Amino acid sequence: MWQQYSLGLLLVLVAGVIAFFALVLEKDDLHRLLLIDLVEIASLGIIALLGTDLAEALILPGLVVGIAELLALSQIYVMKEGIKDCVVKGLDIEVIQADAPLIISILLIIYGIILSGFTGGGIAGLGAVFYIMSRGHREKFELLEIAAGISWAVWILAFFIFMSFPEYWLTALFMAAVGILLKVAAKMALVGTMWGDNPL
Amino acid sequence: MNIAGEPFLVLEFADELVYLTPYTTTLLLFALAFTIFAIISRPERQVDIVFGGDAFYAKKTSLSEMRFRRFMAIACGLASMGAVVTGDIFNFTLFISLVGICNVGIVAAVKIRHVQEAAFQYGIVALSATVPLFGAAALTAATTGTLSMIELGKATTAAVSPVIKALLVLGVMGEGMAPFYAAKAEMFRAPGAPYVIMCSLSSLLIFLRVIEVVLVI
Amino acid sequence: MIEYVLFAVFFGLLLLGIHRKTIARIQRRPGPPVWQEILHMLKFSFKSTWIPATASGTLFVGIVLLAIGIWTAALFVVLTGGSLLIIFGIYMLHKIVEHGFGLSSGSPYGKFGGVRSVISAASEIPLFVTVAVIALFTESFSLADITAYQEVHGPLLFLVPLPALAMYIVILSKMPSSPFSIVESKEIVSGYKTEHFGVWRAGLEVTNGLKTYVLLFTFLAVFIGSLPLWWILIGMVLIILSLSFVCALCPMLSPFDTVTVQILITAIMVVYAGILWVVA
Amino acid sequence: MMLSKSRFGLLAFASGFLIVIGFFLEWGDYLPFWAYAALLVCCFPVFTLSLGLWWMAREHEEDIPFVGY
Repeated sequence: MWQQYSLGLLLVLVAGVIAFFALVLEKDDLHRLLLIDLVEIASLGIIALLGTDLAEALILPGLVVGIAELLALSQIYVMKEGIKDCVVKGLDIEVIQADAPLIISILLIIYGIILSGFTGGGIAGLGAVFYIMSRGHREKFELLEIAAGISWAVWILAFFIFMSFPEYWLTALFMAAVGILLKVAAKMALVGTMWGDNPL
Repeated sequence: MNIAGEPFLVLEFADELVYLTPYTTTLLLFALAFTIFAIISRPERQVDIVFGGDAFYAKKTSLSEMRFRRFMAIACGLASMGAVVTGDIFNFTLFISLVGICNVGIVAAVKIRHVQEAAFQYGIVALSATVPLFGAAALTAATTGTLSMIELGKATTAAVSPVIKALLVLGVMGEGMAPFYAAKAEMFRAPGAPYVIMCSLSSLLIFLRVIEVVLVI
Repeated sequence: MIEYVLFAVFFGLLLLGIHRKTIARIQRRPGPPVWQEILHMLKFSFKSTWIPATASGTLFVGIVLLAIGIWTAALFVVLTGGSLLIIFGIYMLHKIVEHGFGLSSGSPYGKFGGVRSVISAASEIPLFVTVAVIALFTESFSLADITAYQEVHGPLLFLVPLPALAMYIVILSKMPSSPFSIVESKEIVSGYKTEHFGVWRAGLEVTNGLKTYVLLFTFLAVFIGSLPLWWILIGMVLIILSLSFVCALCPMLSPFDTVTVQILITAIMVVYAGILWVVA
Repeated sequence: MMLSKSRFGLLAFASGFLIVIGFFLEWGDYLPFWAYAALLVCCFPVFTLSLGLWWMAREHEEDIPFVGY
């Protein structure tokens, strides 16, 4: 077990060193922004190597923080290069003009619901994002935000039930699972589609 | 060894742990004071002199920019308060990377080219610093089996190796620890006082805190 | 205790006055009387006062309150033999105070002072190494334990002279007209305090008095041990006199050189601490 | 922007009063030392500033910062 861990650690560190090396060599800001993602993955890898429940609990916030930083940086990049006026439309690829995105999205969302919880939310959200990206929809952000907010509240409430009334754990479990599923799905759908709607 | 005084309040909220020693309380109050300043203060208007003449002009911060930056400054204050009082290594690293994002956010809305350039470069460093930062937390958990600073401070748990401590310090340095940021000095030249000060304040606070953490664990 | 705070303010200002007088005498000027800084404080407090139109009002005022507050707190920590780490923290936070003073007014000179205070942040690291080395010897960060240790083993000044030197330089960098005082040098008018006039400046003077007193007191407590009050006051005057000689005889360094010298000192201190740690 | 002089006078009086009360309470062992210290840290700065402002706050237009000789 211990040896496996050390081997994995070695691999992750090598990956990290390669990513850092690339970062040092690269001079273009956009490419550095893309390379940063590789670096980020190495840090998640180190956490994942723990291989316990704790690791899962730690990866999620780590991932969220990483994504947030990446989004903030890309926003700054856009501002700094002055390319804010580009309107984001759907992807211009022939295949996804047909029904394929719909089917794939539905499959992903169903799979996400079956998985439930944070991972399920991520997958379902990915399905939604894929659909929105390929169709270039203008969806109602306020509604999505409200849904995300309410499901987050449900999730928190479930935690309080866990702590205060442990005998209702099953209800709380369902509340938490559904809440986090909806929240992550809604949030994932928001990511990348809120682009440039209202300038700062 | 008595590091920063005896903790006089330990708040255990499931596995979240908050503890207050005289040292962390001092830092917390300071962060709190500046967060309140950021909430209630209007931004300063930076005066610039027109070169070669007697004229001068005051840069104004527009309302929407002010709202955004105030929000970011408050978030930064909250994140540094969290980093200062938490008793859990992983939460500590999370709060510190939050501080890193918020620092970028505080100056992100300023439409001055060199400030944005500095913020971007700083952000790249901050993002790559998450590797040693989270790495240190994960390695601590892997080698000792706990993340609680109080547990780690006891003699019963396995000692945290100096390499891990060095990784932790390296990570915090990258996220903007006090004396090691060339890019940040450039960021401070952005107008809007109570907000840019949060950048500098948060980096000093996390510096002071990481010293304590490294000594305790 | 309030009487002690007031005493510290006035004695600290007196020390600064002695500092000015000594510098003047070394440079063959008559110089102001030694109580000039106290008069300064009183004079500023009855000057007409307002807040500049471009300033960020709350911060402009709040930072003065905060500055006096943290150094009052530091005085309490020193007197009750609290943790050296808290003193160190407050000393670091003084950097934010300088920064806040400079940035809150909107004045370009204040801004330069604030930015310079940020780039010279390296000056604080020797202090931390000092604290770390002392903790290696005494196995505690509390001032009470450190003085108790010195009762048994003799003054730390003779045991670890290099950290004492480092802390001396740290105090030096906070003295007016020292080689390192780039934050308030005259080419940027008065640096971070340019726009704090009248009562605000009087508050700043109170802070300066308290700060000088606390820093010198800490130096004596950490490196000499517990002394009766009279000896402490005499010791402070002696340290101030030696600081004045350095300030009078050294030119002010440029910001770049200041940072370089401070980083050099830091590097030497880190190496020294490393050697001590390996040996111990 | 700023408060009036009489308000500052009131503030100075209030904080000074608290300091004096705290002094006597601590002297008579009614107040623990740390509470007195906290009181002093809060009130001493307010007292110092408001005393000066009560004396000399200016009650009309603000001015712009110093921009050069």
